[in-house]
Amino acid sequence: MYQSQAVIGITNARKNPPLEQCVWPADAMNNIPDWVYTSQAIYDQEIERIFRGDTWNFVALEAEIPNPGDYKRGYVGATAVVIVRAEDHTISVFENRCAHRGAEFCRASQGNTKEFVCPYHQWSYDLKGNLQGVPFKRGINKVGGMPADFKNADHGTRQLRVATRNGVVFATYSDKTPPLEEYMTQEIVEEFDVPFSGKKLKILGYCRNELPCNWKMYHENLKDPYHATLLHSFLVVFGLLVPGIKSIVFADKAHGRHGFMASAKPDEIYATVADDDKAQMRSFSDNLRLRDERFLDYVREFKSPWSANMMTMWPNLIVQRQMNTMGVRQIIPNGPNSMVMQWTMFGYEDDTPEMTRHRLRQGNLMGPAGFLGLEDNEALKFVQEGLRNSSTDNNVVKLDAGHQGTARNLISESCIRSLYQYYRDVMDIRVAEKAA
Amino acid sequence: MYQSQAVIGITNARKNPPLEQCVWPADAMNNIPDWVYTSQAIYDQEIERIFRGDTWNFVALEAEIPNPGDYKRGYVGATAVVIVRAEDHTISVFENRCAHRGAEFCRASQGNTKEFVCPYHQWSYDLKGNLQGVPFKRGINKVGGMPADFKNADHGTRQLRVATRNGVVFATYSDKTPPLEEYMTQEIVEEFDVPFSGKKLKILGYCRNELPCNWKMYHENLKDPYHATLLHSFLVVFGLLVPGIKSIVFADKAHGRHGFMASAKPDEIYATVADDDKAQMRSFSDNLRLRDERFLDYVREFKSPWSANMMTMWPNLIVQRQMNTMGVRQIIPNGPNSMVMQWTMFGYEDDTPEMTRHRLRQGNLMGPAGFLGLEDNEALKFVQEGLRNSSTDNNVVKLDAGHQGTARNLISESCIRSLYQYYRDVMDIRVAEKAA
Amino acid sequence: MYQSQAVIGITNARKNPPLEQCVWPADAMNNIPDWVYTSQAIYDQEIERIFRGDTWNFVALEAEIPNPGDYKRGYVGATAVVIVRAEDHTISVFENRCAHRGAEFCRASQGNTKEFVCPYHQWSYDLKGNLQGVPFKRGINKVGGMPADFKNADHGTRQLRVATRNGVVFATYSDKTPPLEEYMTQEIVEEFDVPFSGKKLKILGYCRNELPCNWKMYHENLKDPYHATLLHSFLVVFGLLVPGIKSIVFADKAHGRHGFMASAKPDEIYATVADDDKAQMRSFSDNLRLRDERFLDYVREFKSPWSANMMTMWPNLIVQRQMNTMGVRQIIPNGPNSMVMQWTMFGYEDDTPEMTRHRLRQGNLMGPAGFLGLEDNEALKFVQEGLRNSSTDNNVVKLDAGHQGTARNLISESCIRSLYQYYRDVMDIRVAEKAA
Amino acid sequence: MKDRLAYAKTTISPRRAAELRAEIESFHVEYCAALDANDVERWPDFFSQEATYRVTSRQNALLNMPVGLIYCEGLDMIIDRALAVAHSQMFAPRHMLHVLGIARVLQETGNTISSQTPFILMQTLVEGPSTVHLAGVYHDRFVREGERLLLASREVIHDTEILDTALAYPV
Amino acid sequence: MKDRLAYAKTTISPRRAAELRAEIESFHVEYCAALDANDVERWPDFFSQEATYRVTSRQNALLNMPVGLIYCEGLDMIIDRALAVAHSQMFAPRHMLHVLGIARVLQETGNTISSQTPFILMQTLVEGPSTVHLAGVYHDRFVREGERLLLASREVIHDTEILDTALAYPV
Amino acid sequence: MKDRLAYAKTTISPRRAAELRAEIESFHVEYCAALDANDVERWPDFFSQEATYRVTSRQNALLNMPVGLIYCEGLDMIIDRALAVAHSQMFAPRHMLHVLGIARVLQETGNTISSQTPFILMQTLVEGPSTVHLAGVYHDRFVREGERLLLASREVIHDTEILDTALAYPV
Ligand code: FES
Ligand code: FES
Ligand code: FES
Ligand SMILES: [Fe+3]
Ligand SMILES: [Fe+3]
Ligand SMILES: [Fe+3]
Repeated sequence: MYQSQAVIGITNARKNPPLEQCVWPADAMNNIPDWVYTSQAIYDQEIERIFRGDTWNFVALEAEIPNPGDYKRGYVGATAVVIVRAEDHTISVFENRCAHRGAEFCRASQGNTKEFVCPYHQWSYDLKGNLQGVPFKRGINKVGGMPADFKNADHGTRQLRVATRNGVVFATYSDKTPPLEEYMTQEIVEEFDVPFSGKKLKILGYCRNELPCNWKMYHENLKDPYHATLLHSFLVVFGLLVPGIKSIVFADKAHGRHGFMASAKPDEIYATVADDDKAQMRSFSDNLRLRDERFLDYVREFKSPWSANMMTMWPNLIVQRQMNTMGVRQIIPNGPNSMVMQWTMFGYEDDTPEMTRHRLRQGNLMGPAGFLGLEDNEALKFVQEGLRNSSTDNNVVKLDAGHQGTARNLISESCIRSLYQYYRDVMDIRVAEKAA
Repeated sequence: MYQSQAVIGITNARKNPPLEQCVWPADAMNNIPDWVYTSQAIYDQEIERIFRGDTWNFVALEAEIPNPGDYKRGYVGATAVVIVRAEDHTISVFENRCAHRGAEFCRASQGNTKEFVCPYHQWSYDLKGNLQGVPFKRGINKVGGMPADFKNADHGTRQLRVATRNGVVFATYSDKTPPLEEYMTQEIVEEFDVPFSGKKLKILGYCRNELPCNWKMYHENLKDPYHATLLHSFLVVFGLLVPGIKSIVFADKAHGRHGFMASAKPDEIYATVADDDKAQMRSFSDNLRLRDERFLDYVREFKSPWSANMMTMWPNLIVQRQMNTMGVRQIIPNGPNSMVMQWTMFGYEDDTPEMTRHRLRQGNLMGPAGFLGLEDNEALKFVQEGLRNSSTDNNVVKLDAGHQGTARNLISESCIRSLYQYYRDVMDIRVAEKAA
Repeated sequence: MYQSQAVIGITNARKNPPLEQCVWPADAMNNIPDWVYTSQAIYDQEIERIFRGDTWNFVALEAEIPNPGDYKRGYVGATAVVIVRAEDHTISVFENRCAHRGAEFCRASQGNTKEFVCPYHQWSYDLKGNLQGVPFKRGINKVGGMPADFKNADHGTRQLRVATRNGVVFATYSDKTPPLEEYMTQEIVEEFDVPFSGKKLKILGYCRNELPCNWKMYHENLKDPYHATLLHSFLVVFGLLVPGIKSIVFADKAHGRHGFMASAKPDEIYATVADDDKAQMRSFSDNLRLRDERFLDYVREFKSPWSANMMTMWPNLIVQRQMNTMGVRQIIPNGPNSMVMQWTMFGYEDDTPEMTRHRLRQGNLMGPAGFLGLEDNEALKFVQEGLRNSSTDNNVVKLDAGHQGTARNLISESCIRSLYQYYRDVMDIRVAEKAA
Repeated sequence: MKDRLAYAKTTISPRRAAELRAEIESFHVEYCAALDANDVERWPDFFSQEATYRVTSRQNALLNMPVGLIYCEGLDMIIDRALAVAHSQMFAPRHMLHVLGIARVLQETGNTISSQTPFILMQTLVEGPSTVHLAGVYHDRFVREGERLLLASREVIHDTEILDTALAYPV
Repeated sequence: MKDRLAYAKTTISPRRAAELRAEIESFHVEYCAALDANDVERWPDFFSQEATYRVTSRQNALLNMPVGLIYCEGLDMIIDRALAVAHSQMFAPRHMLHVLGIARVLQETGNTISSQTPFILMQTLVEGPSTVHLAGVYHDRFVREGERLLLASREVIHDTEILDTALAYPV
Repeated sequence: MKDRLAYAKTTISPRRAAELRAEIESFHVEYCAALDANDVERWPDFFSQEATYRVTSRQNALLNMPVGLIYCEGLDMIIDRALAVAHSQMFAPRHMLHVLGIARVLQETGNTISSQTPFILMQTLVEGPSTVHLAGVYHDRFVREGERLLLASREVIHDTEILDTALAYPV
């Protein structure tokens, strides 16, 4: 059931405090209060300060709009935009709102056009979002129409700044957002460039689902190696992420807001796990065996120590690379209790048909029906339900306490801590005084 | 999807400010801020000041309840009422709420009855909404029951004042609403009397749809000749409303809240449009031709210069007359982001069967599947979506700038301006100071 | 349509005032203001002061979880809990929320288990809700994991106090709630013990429905004998509750919050009703006759003067006994405009198969498709709709005015008055001054 | 009941199954047409003298719970229900619509045929949208009476675990 | 129309009903496949020259109101509607899906067959969920033309008393 | 895939179509009954050795995108999926219900039959209402194996462009 249609509602107003009541517990590093995930006021401020703040928001892959006139609908935060390639091959991003009376004029998912025409009164916009034509602008027989001082230039759509890197398109509302690479920080750029090396991408398809959880939980999930080795039988049994293999959870050094969780799969299909560790992992099973082991074939196509890397780029992008299945996921925040996830799966233009099929087969790991993806979606839903319905209102992040940011061990919440330290700052959230 | 079930929500709280933040931009005549359409506080005040204020609200046609005891469910603003014809043939309108514990007692759409009996404890009301019977009012064997000072007369339903004109029924909550004809103003009465001349009506049927837009957009749409000649291929191609034909958009002289948009169709089936004008109108097509041209037959049944007249009577009535298809539409406001439209199509009792069929055939123009109606519904939905999801928050009404009220040219927003001038006044909304 | 999906919304904000505007009308005994049923702020305070206050909340029947490890999901107020029987046969109730990151970990309706394992990171809880295991608590190879001072004992679930009486399980959030029998008061205990004598119960099945009404209306409905004899043809025609039979509506002497409505059916199948009384009762019909009269057989299985007794135990339990059909109903509040009802039908372990079938046949009276139950559900829905959509905002409770609490006559609202006197007190709601 | 919810292969030849499916579908359309026309007094006509009828949730069925939202033993109780709904119960007016999937024939023994048919029951209140009121499966046992099939037993097992307000009409 | 909504027994033998049901189902699948592929220009192919087509609510039908959301007399009007939808009307893109229940054959007289078939019409807007747009019953009269059935009359009677926004395509 | 979504006339005689429809419906009811009983381990039984299975949105299909929410090449992958769902994946319990419309037979060539069947997949979570989880069309290719039909290819093309949370079971 979609969140907006939930038959059973939130338990009571304590879960939805106004901003002034949102004070972080004194032991801020080790605790997260529920209202971070359930307050409408917090959400509203996130839209202003984060999604419309000094951030680069993922909006599209260039391969989706390869030719002049190609466009697609998209989102920056929760705001509908259009992403278009103009005749000069540059890419523009502007709000999907007519400057006249406000109509969301671009209705098709994607397509190719010479201009955008608002259906209501047919004002037309060029491929950069500038107002181009106002029908009967001078009236009929000089009666009616726009005043002489009306300038099309004053009535374009709201246009965003755009940056691209190796085929990935970002947009920002702010004039102060630093250049993309600076924003990303060096290590993130390096890992980003592994799948996005400039090689031409081939789009394999889309998927969209609603997750009835707060959008930040998705970030946390990918800064949380602890869950990976416990929740996901497939990661564990097939040695994709188990104690003993080489792995990292990385937080960017500037702010701790971007990050990645990467691992290096050994060559064996089935993992060898120490008995001690097995005992801790209920999802481990010696019985889980595949009949079609092509699924686990790993074609080493990149120069990277990591066979898998899940990267989060603040505030709305996940770059997924798990063996040979790749995709980007965009987080669309949707009120405190919901988010929408848009998935774009891709390979490369020079993939052989068999390589494409290999990627598609491995794609069964991911997405809302994926061997891993299903489990994360379900778990995040359980969390939001737990928060919404309980009388208690605190969450504990004490694993690997005292550390923040990058960790090389799996049993750590250090990157979640660094994320929220940054978050408190950008959101201007006060921390309670320690009791004397 | 119904508005209440929308999976993707409003972008953020900036679209839903409290009243004290609702200040109109300084250049008030030429701009409309988004919150007019999206603020719950504004909506709440509209219910109080407009729908329960000094206004006559359409509730029914007399032809729907021709006989004593005939009744139908209806709405005044968003409030459920019952419209009934009593034994003395007068019509009463009262709230559909039991005076005892509040049950909405009248459940059937329409019918005939001698009284209304609340299902819960069977209090009964006469056809004027007066409390008539309280079962066991004096208890059983004199034990229990109502106190001696209980008077039925103090416990009737909330009854509204009623006025009718030529078969159309209106109701008001206020004692101060002026007499109906004064409220309407002279020119509106005259146009109103064209279809409602006192001739007996014949109801042809009903239709109801939700429009995911603010209720005021529907008023604006019918004060907006600009869209008509651009959005609607059928109006344009068949010359029902094109540059060059005689037309008017009229606003009442007292307040500019009522109005009509009327046009006089030439005799040709297909419009002749100057090449210059054609170029402005994307919806014009020389290829759109009908195989069954009966559809465009126009039987001149009224003494009126207008072959079509769409009249809006503040706050909730549209009278539709387009060639020979006629109907009334009632706007039911439903929160800031939604309205319900109730359509009642009619002809005259003395119509021949063929004339009835002719009206039904022409009815294809209107309604939520109509050649015109579909387009307006879609466009208004696009507008509300645009407002809800954008970061920008202003709308521009500069066509025919400097003029307010009635215009004889199509390229004008003068009547929208006059409507909002009146609206600011009745809603007591402040205009920002011009920057120095 | 579920309440959350209602297409037509509430009429306006006057129905949803903040707490400080919630002042009871001066003639408090005889009036109930609408906001009691429609204000979100009132609802929020009810959750805190009533459901999480000094009350015993019904959560389960012991017969549902007879064996160690048996558990079921449940609710205290609107908060999700788990009810479990431990190895020592005691019963525990704790919140269905993981102490780590908040996941609602128990997902199955009922079952048997040795422990509860949260799916997200596999923290495990014992059958009393204590944190038992944290995987990799000491990290891997001593890296990561919990800090040395992390104590499982500090991170259990929120556990509630539990009390049982003759197989019925209650829970409370408060340390100050008095012992169960004291809380119930003597007369309630006595009537409670009629069906719950300690005899082993046999669960016959479940049912769950949403009622689009405020949860308190359900209490009132069972403190309202007036409706029973008017709304329900089956009660009237078959003499289950008609003027002239022995009956009572009882309110507990301590607070007037618990109560019961009981009656003693005469031996005849069809009621004899005085003509005078018949005239008051529209639901009476001499034509309603059964073809299968087994339905009305009454096996006198209890030593009780009452053949039927509907008991309400504040704040969330109804014990239903109507001839030989028995059940408990739990009220789950769900915002001001909705509640969920959970029904558990039962008999006794030593029932013969024919006695079980007899109970099941008589079960047709109750539940959301029951001959009585359907009518109450519909009526309560009508009431909430009436409140939501009207401009008026008061309800009248004047039957048997001047009396409060227990009444032996049917035409009385005395128990509703006593309930709200108690309610104003616990909710700390001010009564307006009488006008001078 | 629980075992009847588990998947079991049919014991009937495909050809015979197709014939019986056609018969059962002819039964279903009449049954549903009568109910969808709110003609509840005709509803007993579709049952045999000894018929049982029950509406219960899948959860109850999986737990082998015998309870029914509606529970009828024998045609007389079925008629009593029909008359009560038609003449004495108070509820708001509504349109009901049964949309059935494909009938699955399970068994034929002598005069008796058993089958399962998924259904969606739509409800539309006055001025309202059409909403899914119940979704589930008819578990049926038919007996042949002359040319006609009659229900000897219909268990309406609905997936829907929270009912919207009430169930006014039989399913 | 009101009387056609009341339940009436069919006048046709079960065997013949089954044959005709198969034919009607073959018609339905083609009709729905064309519309569900948004191929509205093929829609007129399913009607006879004199055909009438109407979409209206059950409430209208019960009140004997003649109005239609869509109201066509004769194939030419049907074609005009198809062309307008396909080429000149402005509306947002969407997927439509017709899911039909079992066809009920009512009568066969000479070349003419009448039947009723319940339907659920699902609508999916761009980026959206699939929602019940209309639920109701096709009241059909078919004529035989060679091997094919053609609609002489289709009355789409929908239970849904409040429509979501608009109806873009025929049903 | 895109061209398979466009409407194309069937190439099969009405009589033969009716016969095949009956066979396909017999297949469908078993397939759906197994899944609706949550008996996912039987699911592979309905596929041939070389079968492919894919679940994807209509949008993907119209864009000729090859991706699948579930994407299986060959029976072994189908079995691996079934076993994972049945034994190792973590998700909340739920009832699923497939309600199918009428099967449209497109083609028969030798041993191979192709068809399209619309479906609505209802999902009911614990304590929850029944909601439309996916609505769409099965695009099937069957092969005959002895008496039985087996799927050589099933493309589940769902209209639903935003999925509620996750898809736990195959469709
Ligand atoms: S709203 Fe876009 S042109 Fe008027
Ligand atoms: S609520 Fe209407 S009679 Fe009691
Ligand atoms: S949320 Fe329960 S173990 Fe982490
Ligand atoms: Fe994960
Ligand atoms: Fe228009
Ligand atoms: Fe009652």
